Order: sequence, then structure tokens, then C-alpha cells
Amino acid sequence: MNYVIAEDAAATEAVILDHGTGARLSRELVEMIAAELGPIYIGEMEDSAILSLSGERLAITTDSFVVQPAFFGNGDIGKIAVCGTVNDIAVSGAIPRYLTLGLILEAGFPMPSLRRVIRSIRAAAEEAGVKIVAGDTKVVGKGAADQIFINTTGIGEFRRPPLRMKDVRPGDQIILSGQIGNHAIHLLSIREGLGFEQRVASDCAPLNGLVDTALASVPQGMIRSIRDVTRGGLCAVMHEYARATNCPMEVRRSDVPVMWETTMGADMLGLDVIHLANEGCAALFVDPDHAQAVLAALHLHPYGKDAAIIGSVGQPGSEGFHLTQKDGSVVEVEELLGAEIPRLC
Amino acid sequence: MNYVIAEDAAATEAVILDHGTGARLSRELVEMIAAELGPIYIGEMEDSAILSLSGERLAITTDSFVVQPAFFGNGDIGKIAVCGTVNDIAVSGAIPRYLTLGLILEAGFPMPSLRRVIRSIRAAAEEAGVKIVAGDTKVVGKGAADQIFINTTGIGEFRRPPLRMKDVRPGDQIILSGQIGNHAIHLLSIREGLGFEQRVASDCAPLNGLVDTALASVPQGMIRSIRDVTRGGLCAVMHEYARATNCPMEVRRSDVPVMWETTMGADMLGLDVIHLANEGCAALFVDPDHAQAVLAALHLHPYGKDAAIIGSVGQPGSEGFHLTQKDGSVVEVEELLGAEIPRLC
Amino acid sequence: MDEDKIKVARKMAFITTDLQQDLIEKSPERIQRVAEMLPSVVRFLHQLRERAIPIIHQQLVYRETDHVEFFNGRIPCLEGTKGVEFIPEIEADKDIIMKKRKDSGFYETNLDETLKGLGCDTILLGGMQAQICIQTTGADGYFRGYNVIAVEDCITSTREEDKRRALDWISGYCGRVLSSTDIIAAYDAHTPIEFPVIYTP
Amino acid sequence: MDEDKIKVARKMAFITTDLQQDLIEKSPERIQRVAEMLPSVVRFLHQLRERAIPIIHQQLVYRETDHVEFFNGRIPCLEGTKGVEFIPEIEADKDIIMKKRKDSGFYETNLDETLKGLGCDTILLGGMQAQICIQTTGADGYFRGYNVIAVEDCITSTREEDKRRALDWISGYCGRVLSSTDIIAAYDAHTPIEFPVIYTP
Repeated sequence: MNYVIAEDAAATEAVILDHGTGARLSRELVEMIAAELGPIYIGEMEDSAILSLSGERLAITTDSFVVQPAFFGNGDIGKIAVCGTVNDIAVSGAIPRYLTLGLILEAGFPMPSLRRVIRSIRAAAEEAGVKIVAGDTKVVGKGAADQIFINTTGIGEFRRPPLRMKDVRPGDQIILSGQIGNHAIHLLSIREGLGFEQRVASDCAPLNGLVDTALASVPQGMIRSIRDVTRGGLCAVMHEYARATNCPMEVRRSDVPVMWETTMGADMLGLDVIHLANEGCAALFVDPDHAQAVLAALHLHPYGKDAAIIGSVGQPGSEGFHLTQKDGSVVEVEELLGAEIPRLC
Repeated sequence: MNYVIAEDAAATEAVILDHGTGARLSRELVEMIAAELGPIYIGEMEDSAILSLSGERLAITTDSFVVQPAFFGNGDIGKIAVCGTVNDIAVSGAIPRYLTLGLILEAGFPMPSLRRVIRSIRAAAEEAGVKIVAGDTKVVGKGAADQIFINTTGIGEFRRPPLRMKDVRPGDQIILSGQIGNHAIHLLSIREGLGFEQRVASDCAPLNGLVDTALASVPQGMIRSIRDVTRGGLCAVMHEYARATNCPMEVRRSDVPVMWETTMGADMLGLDVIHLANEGCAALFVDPDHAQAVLAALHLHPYGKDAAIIGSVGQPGSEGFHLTQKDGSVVEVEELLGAEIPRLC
Repeated sequence: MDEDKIKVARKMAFITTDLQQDLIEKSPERIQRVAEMLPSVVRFLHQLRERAIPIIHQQLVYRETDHVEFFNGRIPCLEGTKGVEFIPEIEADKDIIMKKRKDSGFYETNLDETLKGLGCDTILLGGMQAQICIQTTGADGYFRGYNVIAVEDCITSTREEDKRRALDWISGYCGRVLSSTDIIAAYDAHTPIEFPVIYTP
Repeated sequence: MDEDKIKVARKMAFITTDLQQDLIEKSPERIQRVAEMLPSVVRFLHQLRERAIPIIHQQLVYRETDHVEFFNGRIPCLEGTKGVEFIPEIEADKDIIMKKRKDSGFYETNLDETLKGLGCDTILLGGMQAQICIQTTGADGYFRGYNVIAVEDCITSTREEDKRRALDWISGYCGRVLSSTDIIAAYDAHTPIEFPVIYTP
């Protein structure tokens, strides 16, 4: 009997870094896991699962955070761990209410750093109006984890109908709530010391207030669906909706809000901002007659001041993500296979 | 500006391995985190938090699993991740209903191993009758995690009153649902190649069925409280109840169910079985007039066939864990500061 | 003693554990302790060979990738190095050599199969350290139905108290503790060595 | 050109990047590329020293504990090793030497303070690699309000296309690309070097 499967199976297919990027390989991994779980897996591949528990509908989501670097210019892994899960709940249309908090700490992680993370968690949870209802802390040996990993699981309640991808219709306008790419450029810049970290801050923020503002601005049903734009960036979200609706997502690059320095940094690294990760940006799919009203409401919210209508949902029959470039040409943007790795020395 | 706090603070207090053992240092760490979280932390330091969500009461708990070795003789980290959380929910008196599943995978973790873990999760969830409602998978670089870490968060619903530590009374009988120490001796034995792994299997099992059986056997309120005996072992649980009730826990060592080979292995390693971790054993605190009925019910359940009454709750006024040894002497067993490290070569 | 409560050693094998360069040279104490024991071991090996009693030398072998305690700043008993070799005095190459990767001599080795092939029902244990490798090989052998004898004068530990405690543990749980002289004397006189049959409670 | 849309270089400093043993010896291509550029760099350094224009050599220094790409099986530019040293041709010890630990020369260094202390408003960039350290030091300097000049014949990359792309990026976003000859000629003739003032959209 051999307990060390890893050794025997070393020559076979293995999990690789690209399985964790939010692009196609990630999806395939998730699909494999869902298939293996079979009938006990009742999630719908949405970010939040909707539960009927004694007649009450709840939203629940879980996320693990392995941010590197764990501390950055205007936040840290703790803030991200709260915002990420709050945002997942909020975009489902539910009100985020409770979080659980699972910490995995590497032996040697300094106590002051831990305190700083916990304080960030507190501050972000206070801003988002959520309570942490259960926690767990594990410590692993030096080298067995990378400083700190955080899992948060969120529970929200529905006081309005859930928002679902399948309600998105041809002609719906696509609104981005803010500039994209800043989080990724900020973190890459710190990791490599590129200089952009001084100009480009992470967008990490809880978006439930912004979502509430948007939903309150128009009649029920006029905002069809909302998705937070995280790993995999705008491109991954567009492909996700294209697949779910069997309609192409048609976006104008010139209307996508991006900081000039972010474009500059991405260009230097050979990256396209549409693939970059964000932590405080949502895509909203809105009835065309109500898009301006939603946009106006978003502009009044601090996290929505750069919101813009970036395109619309095309006619059914062909999937894909169609990007109108600045020169007027239309390109079909493929989903990335894995992470887009920056060109470095 | 320096983003790398770890380096600056290297000389200050750090998280150490002992912070993760379930003994005193763990508790202090948890208390520090709860204090830092302040008013947003509304858990009660019970394994499951009880939520009032639109009038419905739910139990919720979260746990991360960093088991080493990840695969063992009669189970793996996947089985433990389900059972651990199901058991936390079950001992609160709630019916476990839903789990979330967060995976952190080290790059290079073999796909067949992952499948094996997922299958174990499925099997354990099927046995326990729980559904997995949301999932998340992260991949980290080689060396940034130890093969696989799993977080499960569980949600249960109360169809009977919650069980609480504070309801335990002097004179209540303490029942152990099964033999202790087997899980720890099995894993230590595999890790070191000690030979005991062939004779001593892990006790890892979902206990919600057993808890249901016990609760159904006597009138409501006669089982005051139940706790799963995990990290920190029987000793940690006894101290937890002693602190919560301000009563001593009085246990007879000769009545504690332990496999002969487990005692033998623990003795070789210089460990005391009362400190060893378990994954399928619960301590029940029962009204003295109903203890025999509960015991009889437990004996009919496959996971309760070795159940035994091991002692009782003493009179209030002095806390502590009093153990009557086989020679009749009574010793006051202190809580461990950290992990009890086996003596090895 | 009740007949069905005792069993008798029929065919023996001697198993030495970890008598390798790196493991002995870890510390001055170990070198000293092994030096004290070595004459007994060498004499016993000689007596056993004369009587065609099988001898198996357990050899701990680690790889570069193993996560093990470093000895003097490096992985001990590394495959292909000098340190993994047996000390010359035991003349290991006259006997059966068996690699192992963990404490118990039975753990993922073919020791059990080898002993069965030799028809042995009794294992004599020697070498070091008493409190882990000897003890655990003893327990593991006992679980597999072997009679276990710790050869008192052919076993050592860095500290005498660890050896004492280990031998007490073996005699208390799973076997007997005898000197090499007693074993040879019993063998030559055809005196059966008896073991209590322990019923697991 | 509109007056308020241009600014003029007043005081310059030349910053070389990563002209160190380990970084150059990483590959035969790099050795070759640096050898091709070196005469220009040496001549330019000489001309600058004659004119008392400040020169700052950026030195990448890693520690044993850094998680960085291994060069030829080890951490390059390790503190205290030969590989961290500058190539002798640039005679670095005649000038200011400044350690850095990441790509941008401004990142957690006192480059900004040093330039301000010298009264410089314009940075001339040389060394390697164009597409990371030069580019990022240029962007970072630009963000801090410096005029940025990439000295075309004193910059290199392992691959010519990487250098080309980097210089295009600098001229497109944050600075100018000039030859060392043009810079010295303009300096000697008191011809102002002009920069467009770029308004961030």
C-alpha cells in the first residue's frame, strides 16, 4: 500500500498554475470537479448559490484568497477577502449579511501583519455592513503556505428577485461601473517594482452599496444581471455571458474606462487591460431604455464615478466577444487559455 | 514605503506552529482575532454560530483542512473536510444541510489525487446527506502550499432547540461516543512508518446520524450539549466545558474507550491518548437519569458501538479536568500549551 | 503456564537496524554508545552465521527530495553516498540487505514476505535506536504474528534511559527481552523460547 | 510648438542600469549585445565626466532569501559575490553607485532624493534591459516629473526587437529617444532639448 499518490502519479496530468487564472483551464477544472461531485453539487456555476431553506431564499458564496503580495499600496489580502465575497453576493441581487472567515497562516507570519489583516477585514466588513459569524485558523509549517491564505464564505438574503445571467436579452446595454485593470497593474507593479504603483491604486472596494444604488434607480427587472469583474478580467466575463445567452457581447474599446497610466503599464508589460484582474468593478446588463438612468445613478456613487456604457448584447445565434477597436475594426477576442504572463527581463 | 511588513517585523512576535494545535495558544490567538474584529464578530466561540435570518435559525461553521498526510489508510483530506464540518453543525443540534467547498491547490498536485479527494468529498457528503452549494478553487505556485488545503463552510437548520454548553449542569454524565486517539495514531504512524497504521484506522466519520439517534432516544433537554472531540483531544474539550460551566469535569481513565494498540502506540511515542486528535468522536453531556438510555441508543449505531460513560460534571466552584487514574489516584490534568510532540529518533 | 496461552519460537531471524555510517556519526554520544555495543553484535552475528540463522540488515535510505531531519546540515543516508553504507565491522554483505525509508522495518518493504519465505516465526531485534526503529519494528512484527525478541546487549540508544524505556515497553506489550548469550544457549540446548499469547482486550 | 506645451531640459544626469557581471553573463547573446554597445557607453561616460554631468550606476542586489529567477542555477547578483559587481570598463567607482532591489530605479531607493539634491530635472537612461528596467525607470521618473531621455546607443536588450519596442514605448508615452552624440552636441552648443508636456487624459 502506498499512501503517497503524488509520487506514483508524478508522470500524469497535474494541476498547473493556469488552472487558477479564471480563464478556460480554470473553467475546465471547475467543470471536472462539478462532474465528479455529481448530484450532490447543486450550485449553478453562478458566483452565488441560491438556497431555499425553510422557504427563505439565501445567497451563499465561498472564495479563498491567496494574494501575492499580501500587502499593497491601498489595501491587503484581508480587504480583498471581504470585498471579493461581498461583491459576489451583491451582484446576485442579494443583501450581503454574514461572512465566515477561514485563515491558513504560515508559521513565521508576523503577528503585527496578522493584526493589520484582521483590522482590514474589520474595516471592510463595517463598510459593507456584514457580520462575521464563524472563524477558523490553521497554522502550517514554514514553507507549507505563502504567508497567509484566507477563505471567506458569504451569506446574503434576497429581498428582491435574484438576478440571473439567463435574463440578459439581445439589445441590453453593458455598463462597466469603473475603470478596469488598476488592481492588476498595481499588484504587478509592487511585485516587480515597476513604478506604476505610485500612480495606479487597486480598485478593491465593497460594491454592495453601488449595486443597491443601481437597482434602486430603475424599475425591477430593468437591470437583468450584474457580474463583478475579477480574475480573468472583462474578457472572461464577456465570454461567460456570451456562453450563457448564446449572444455575442459587443464592446467598444474606446468606451471602456481605463486610466492612462494603467494602459501605459499594461502596454509595457505586453498585456491587454481587458484580461486584467479587478477587485471593485462590476459589469451591469441593463434594458436599453433604462441604461442612461442607471449610468446617472452610478455616477453619483463614489465607486461609480467613472462608470460607462461600453457596448451591448448582440443578436442570438453566435457567441463570442466582439471588440470594436479604436480604428473602427472589429476583432473577435478569444478567451485566454491560462494567465497572461507579463514579459519581464 | 515598504510593502513587505514581514521583513521589517521579522524580529517581533510571530505565529508559531503551536498556535494551530487547539490548545491554549490557539485559544489566545482566536481571542486576539475576536478582539480585533470587535463588534463585527458576533460568533460565540461555539463551533457553530446560530443565525436569525428573517426569523429562521441557521447553524453555520467554517473549517480549513491542512491534513498531512493528505491521504491515509481509510480516508483522505476530502473525507475529513466534510466530516469535520458536518460534525461541527451536528453537535450544535442543527441538521447539516449545505456545505461550501474552497480548495487551495499547489501547482504540481496530481490530477488523479485531486479526483480521489473529490470523490471522497462526494461519498462523505452523500453519507451525511449534505449538499455542496458553492465552490472555489485557487492554485498557488509550487512550494507555496502543501499539496492541498480545503475549506468547508457548513450551514444547518434547527428543527429543535440549539444545544449549548451553558446548559450543562453539575451531575450530568459525560459519554464518549467512541474510542479516542485512533485518528492521531494512524496519521502519525503513516507519517513516520511506525507499523500501527495497519492496526489502528482513523475514526473519521460523519456523526450527524449518531447525534440524531442520541437526541431521539430521550426527551428534549436531557442531552444538554454535545461536542466533537477533534484537535486538542478529550483534554481540550474537558477544559472548554470546565471553563464554560465553572464546574470540574471528572473522568475515570479506566472507562475511557481506547484501542489497546492505540495505547501501545501512544505509549511508544510518549503521548497521552487524552490529548490526541479524533475525527469521528463526540462527547455528550446528559442528564444522569437518561444517560443509560442514550448509551443504549448509541450502542445500536455503527459509530457508537464503543460508546461509554466516562465520568460526570462535578460541583461548581472549581474548574479543571480531574482524571481518576487506574490506581485510584486523581490527577488534575493541565491544558497543553501547544502540540504534544512525539519523541522520535 | 496454560498450554494454549503460550507459543514457542520455531525458526528465528536476526534483524539489525540502522547500523550505518551517517546514523552512527551523528554525535559523539552515538559513536561511543555503538562502540560499546559493537563487540556483542559482532560476536552474535558470527554465532548466528555458524548456525545458519538468517540475518537481515535494515538500511535506511533517503532521497534528496525527502523531508527529513538534517544531520549536521544535510540529509543523512542519502542514496549513493558513503554515509548510507553499513559500518564494516558487521560485514553486512555476507547477509541479506534490505532498504527501508521509514522507521518500521516492515513499512513498505518486503520484510514480511522475506521472513515468510525463510519460514521464520520469530524475529530477533538489534541495532539502534531502541525507542523508535527497534520498538516500531517490534510492534509491527508482533501485529503480523511474529514472536518478538529484543536482543538486549545488541541494542542501543543515544541515551541509556531511552533504551531502558523501550525494552520495558517491548516486554510489556509485544515481546521478550533476552541477551544474545541466552538466545544462543537456548538454541544450542534445543530449549524452547516461550511467548505468552496476548489477547487484545 | 506652443510655448506652454513644451519644457526644456535644464540639468541632466545619466543613469546606467544593471551593467553587472552576473546580469551580462547570463547568456552568450547578452555578452554579445553588451559588447556591441560598450564602446558607446564608455565614450559617453568619458564625455559626461569631462562636462561634470552626474552619473549614477544602478546596482541590482539580491539576498539569499529573495524569491527571484535563478540564473544558471543560482540567485544572480547576490550580496558580497563577484557577480554583483559592475563590469570594469564603466569605471563605476568614479561615479555615484546606488543599490536597488527591484526593476525600477526609483523603487524603494533614494534616487529621487539624490536627483533633487543634484538639481537635475532630466534623466538620461542607459544600460539594460530596455524593456523592463529602462522602461520602468523611465515611467517612474516621468511620473515624478523628470524629463526622460533614452540614450539609444547606450541601451540594449538580449533581443533587438525588445529594445525597439521599449524605445517606441518610451517615445510614445513618456520621453524622447536620442543618441549620445546628439545629446553631447546639443549640450556643447547650448541648444535646448525640448519635451512635449503630456496632459494625462
